[in-house]
Amino acid sequence: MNEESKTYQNIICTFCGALCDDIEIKVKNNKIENIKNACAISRKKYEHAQKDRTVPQIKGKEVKYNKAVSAAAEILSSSRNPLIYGLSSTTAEAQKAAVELAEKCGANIDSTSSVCHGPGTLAKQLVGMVSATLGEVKNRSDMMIFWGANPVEAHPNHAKRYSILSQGMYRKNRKDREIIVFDVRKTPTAKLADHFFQVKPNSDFEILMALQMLVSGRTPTSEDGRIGGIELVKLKDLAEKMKKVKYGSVFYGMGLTMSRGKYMNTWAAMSLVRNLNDYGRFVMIPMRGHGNVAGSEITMAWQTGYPFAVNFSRNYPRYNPGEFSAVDLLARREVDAAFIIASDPAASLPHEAAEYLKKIPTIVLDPHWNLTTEIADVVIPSAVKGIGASGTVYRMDHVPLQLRKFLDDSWPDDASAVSRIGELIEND
Amino acid sequence: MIRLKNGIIYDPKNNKSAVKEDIWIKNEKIVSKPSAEEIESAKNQGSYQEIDLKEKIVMPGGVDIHAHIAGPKINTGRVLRPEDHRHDNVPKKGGLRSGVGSTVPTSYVTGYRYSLMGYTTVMEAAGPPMKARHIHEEFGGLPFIDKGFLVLSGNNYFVLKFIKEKNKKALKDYLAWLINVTGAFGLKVVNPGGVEAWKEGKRLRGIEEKGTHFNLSPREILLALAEANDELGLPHPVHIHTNDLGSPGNYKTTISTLDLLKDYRKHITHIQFSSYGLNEESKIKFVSAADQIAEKVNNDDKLTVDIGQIVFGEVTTMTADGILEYNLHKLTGSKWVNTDVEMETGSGIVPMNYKKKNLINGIQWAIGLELFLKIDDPWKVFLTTDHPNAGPFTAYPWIIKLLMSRDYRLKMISEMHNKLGNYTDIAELEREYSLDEIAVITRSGPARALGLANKGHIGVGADADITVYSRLESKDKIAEVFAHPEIVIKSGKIIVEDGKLVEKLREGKTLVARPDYDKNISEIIGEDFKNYYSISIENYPVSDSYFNNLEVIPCS
Amino acid sequence: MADKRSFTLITGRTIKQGMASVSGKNNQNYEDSTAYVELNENILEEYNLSEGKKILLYTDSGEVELSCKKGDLPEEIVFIPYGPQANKLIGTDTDGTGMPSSKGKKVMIKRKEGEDS
Amino acid sequence: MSKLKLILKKDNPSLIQPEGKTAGKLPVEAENISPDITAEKTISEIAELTLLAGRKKYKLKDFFKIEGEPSQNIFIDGELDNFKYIGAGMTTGEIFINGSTGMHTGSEMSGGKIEVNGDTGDWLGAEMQGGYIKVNGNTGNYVGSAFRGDKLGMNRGVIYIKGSAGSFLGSRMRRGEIIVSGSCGDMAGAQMVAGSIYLFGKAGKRTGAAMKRGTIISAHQLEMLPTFNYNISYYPEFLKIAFAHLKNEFKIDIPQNMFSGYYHRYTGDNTEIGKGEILIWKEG
Repeated sequence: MNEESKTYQNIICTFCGALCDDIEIKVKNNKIENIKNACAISRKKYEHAQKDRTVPQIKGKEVKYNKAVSAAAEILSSSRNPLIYGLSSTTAEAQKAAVELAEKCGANIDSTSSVCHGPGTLAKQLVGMVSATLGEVKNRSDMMIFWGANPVEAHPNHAKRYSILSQGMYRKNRKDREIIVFDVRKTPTAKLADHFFQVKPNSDFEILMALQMLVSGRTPTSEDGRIGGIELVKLKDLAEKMKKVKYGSVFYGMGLTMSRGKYMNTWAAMSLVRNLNDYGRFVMIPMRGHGNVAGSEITMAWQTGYPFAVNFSRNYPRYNPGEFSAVDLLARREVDAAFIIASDPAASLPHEAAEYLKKIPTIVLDPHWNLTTEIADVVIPSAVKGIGASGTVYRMDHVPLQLRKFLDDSWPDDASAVSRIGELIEND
Repeated sequence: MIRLKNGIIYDPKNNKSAVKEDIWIKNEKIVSKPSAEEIESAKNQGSYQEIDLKEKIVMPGGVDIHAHIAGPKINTGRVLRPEDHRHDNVPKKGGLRSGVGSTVPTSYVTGYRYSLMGYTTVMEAAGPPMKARHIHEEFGGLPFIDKGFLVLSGNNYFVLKFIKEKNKKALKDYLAWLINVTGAFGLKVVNPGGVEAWKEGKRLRGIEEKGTHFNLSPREILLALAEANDELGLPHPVHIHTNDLGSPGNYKTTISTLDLLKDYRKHITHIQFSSYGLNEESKIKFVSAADQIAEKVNNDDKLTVDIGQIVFGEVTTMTADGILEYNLHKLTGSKWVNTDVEMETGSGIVPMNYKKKNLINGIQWAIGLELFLKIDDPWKVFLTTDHPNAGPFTAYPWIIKLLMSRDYRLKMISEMHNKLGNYTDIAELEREYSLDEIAVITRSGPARALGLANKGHIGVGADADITVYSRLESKDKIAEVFAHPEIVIKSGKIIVEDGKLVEKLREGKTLVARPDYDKNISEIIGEDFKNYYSISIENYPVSDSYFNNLEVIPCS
Repeated sequence: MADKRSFTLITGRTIKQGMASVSGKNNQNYEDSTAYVELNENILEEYNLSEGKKILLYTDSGEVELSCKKGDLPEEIVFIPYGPQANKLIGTDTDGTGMPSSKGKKVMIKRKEGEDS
Repeated sequence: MSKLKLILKKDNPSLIQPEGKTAGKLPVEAENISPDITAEKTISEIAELTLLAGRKKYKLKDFFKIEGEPSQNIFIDGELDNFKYIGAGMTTGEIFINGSTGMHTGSEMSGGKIEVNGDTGDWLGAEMQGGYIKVNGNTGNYVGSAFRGDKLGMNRGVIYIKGSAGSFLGSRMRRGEIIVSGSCGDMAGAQMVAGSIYLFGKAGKRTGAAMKRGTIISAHQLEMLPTFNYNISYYPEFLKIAFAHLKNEFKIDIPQNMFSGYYHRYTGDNTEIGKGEILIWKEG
């Protein structure tokens, strides 16, 4: 068999929340031959896509696919308090099936959002958020602030496609924009900035609150003329500048959500950005990490009313991060089975939380081996999203895109695996 | 095959008022009485069902011409308001999925509650084209009802560009392309020009001011869109949320808009919010201009309106009119979401609480009712709450009661601000809606305005969407009767029986229009699309894989 | 007592960690790109460490041994790429928010016995 | 006085035992353990009350040995750290727990008294409307807070914690008093609208963040946010009345030195209306 090669244009890379949709892929004999426009991470992702693939497995032994799926159904139906976790690297269709499954087995369902930008969502529930799609920022934004975000390493094409270096309608290039970075260390992104403000660790909240006061023309209290490690006069200058720009933007990252203060840091940033709309326009966008983590919140919300950390033990959805979120459920050892969908908690959750997965029956649905498949009782393989499987994904700014498959895969996709498990579980 | 017998039929479109007649249903349609052989054979196959309606009220299924039920805005509203859901939980039951309710219910619960209220068709009022895929995703989980969405086009870059260039052909082709690729049903225009101005940090007042990048006035945008809409022969006229919506004195803008568009078909939505007078002398500066607006409506045969009736209690305001939500946020101090959508539109969300004792809220409430009562022809005015803006759709039965009972209106007024009478003549209005008129404003009228020939009536050939209400024993029972129909049939299937949902999910249809256009348009917009959108044009259209059950409503 | 001095632990993304994480988690690359700690040059000197030498890091939640790298960091910050090693130092307390303290946690470092510079 | 006694069984259905060994404990939702409910029922009806462990329904008797008689006065013995909603929504009566409890203890209660002779989980007395909660051990986060998205937290009532408390103590509280003898976490009184918080131990960072009104009294120096102003040092006379009230009516231990000395008064949060006050005790 030797087919002609075929080139696919405008393929969507699912690695990060920027969902670049301009990847060009040349395929021959069901193999990727050439990749264009991809960033360094994306390139590795495509190169690795068909390698290192999982096979159906129960307790370390390879089994038939259907057997692994039935084993998963058995574990979940006999569980009295299961956890379904992950979701951010799969399609909206699979997320939808996962919510239905969670409802069916009275489970807790949480996405990696709870340890990512979930705190931003909690903040939004307190204050709301002034936001925009990425193209709006590209076209209009004359001041871009990256706060605790390092897209050069986490979203490598973000600068070129949407922000610092992009070519927009009213802002044509780098010179038309002032770039500001707030971070605790001089990241590669900070090196691209016009101004870098080095934040004393765990002081983002104080700085943001002080900026709120400065914007309203009042002076915050400071004994040494500094706030959070930054000279007050510099913050004052910045506040004045922020009031003068036409369309400012803040891209915020884990520097806000993971540090001390958690969602209140984001709350303070959202409050500041809100207030800046009394002068010019100002928006903010979370730098979502996983390809469809935004979709996990969207899909959960239209089905359950809530974005993550949802519990179905009473047959209807209830919401409470801290109570029904993965880290807390695992750390408190409250769940008796886990179904991990397209995620690797053994690598990404606090060690002690991930360790508990070893004590309870754990199912992993993933196309690739990872650290969690190592400890899983049941492994279910699946087709690779955006390559061997289609589906819907949502960008960090909630723009939905449809993945188109361009390779044949040996396994069904996530959505069909999750639905199949659901079908096997008797409604009780 | 179903035979509904002994029902008392209210079917205004077919001039049936309280007529006792059989209704025959076959598959998804209403049919004329089948032949004896056909009936016999259905009986033999066990597919014959006869329901004795015992002189209960029969109407076509309800049609909501304007509500926010699916897509990015309502969903962000859901995320924004966990407090809205916490006390309104809907457990899973049989084949019915669980969810939560209140002002921003989940998709399943939205489907359940419309169905339980006897509504079978709902139009999502405003979708940003770029996020249309999200709307269709939710439509897939919005059970029972038929639905479609109106695509936002009043602040769209290409719309403004082609109007500026006076390129009517490109404008028409672009709009038709937009409707096709987003799977939309019609065109929605929200604060034309004003949303783009908001993004540019400017404010426009009235319909004459120019000021945005394209230097166009709302007048030019409105006129071009109304004309294009008519020329495309879209089933539904251009659906307009006026400029200056919500501001005191805006009735003048509304009247200028109506004068401007006198030769075109148009639907002005939630017109209550566009019927405000300004009285500089008064402390609250705010008076009813319902008289002026009603007069306009009464004299314009190409116009329909829906009201957007205020309901007291919690609401979640949401609109593509970004600056309006900013203003509401400044007014209330409530949490505020704004999302600017590149090249296309803006949007905002602010939770609010309309209070019975608040004088301004009271006047807003009265303006809505004044309009209902002062617009003579019920075929021109439709029941909406602009859900969830002025109130949740679940309040419709109580609004029906207000329309049908002056006593109930007076009772409400007695519980409101004591100065209300200085600002509105609502207490003096004696008109009470009849059941026929209610049938018009809740189903037949909106169906006709939407261009849905098979909906809003129970004549032969209509979709078998039927609602059966208990007999109206007294006026006190109006709300209860309309809130809890006994039987609801959707596409020929019983979905509500004894006032309860059958415990099996069914998916309704997605209604779309598919106007023709010159395929060259995607090349004409190609260069700007590539430069200024953040996604490629190839990834823009919503593919057919999102439509499980599609009905194309023909253009004329 | 230099050993009692505390630092602020920042865990985060690096491009190498990103590239390795999509190239197979059981790959040596993934381990290499997640099992080190970056420190300010002066701190390396103060602790008599050179790049590649192992040090012990510990928090109230756990400890881990990692090799050192010089980083463009303030003296008070130590940086470890996201991954299973960093997560040994991150506790499970989320202050009731669902989010652990993955950035900004207090961490101590200790030169490994017998490790020469 | 009659008493209903519930003694937790060592072996109960909440244990997670995948291979015979206990790995964890399922959360048990026990809002039915409330004086409003138990007072109206017979002992055999009480035994049949539903408790939810994970998603499975069990009966109260599956977990507890039941002694005494139906009463508004409930005594519970055992480590109930995985039991949620004990006394939630209660309007009257008394619960004494000799042991620890889980989340939502006494949340939304409007009357009566809960005493926990041990620790509690998060959301203790969240959105409570009245009544008295005393915790002899430590408690979690969000004491007396508003639930997610809600505007207002506790609105009347008193919460007294003899040990320490977590973060977000009294966040968005509207009215009432919270007293913590031990330390507390970050964001105490965050976004509070009114009410009083007494911190006799050390507090974490950002006390009073975004508070609108209300009073926070601290026995120790606080790291003040830049959005607060220092006004004055004085002895606020109203404190003596407040302390006396807490001491006499609720038997709350007030550190003796706080009756004298003086207080630094700060106002804020200046990003809000700035009408909140923080009083920090200083040695006289």
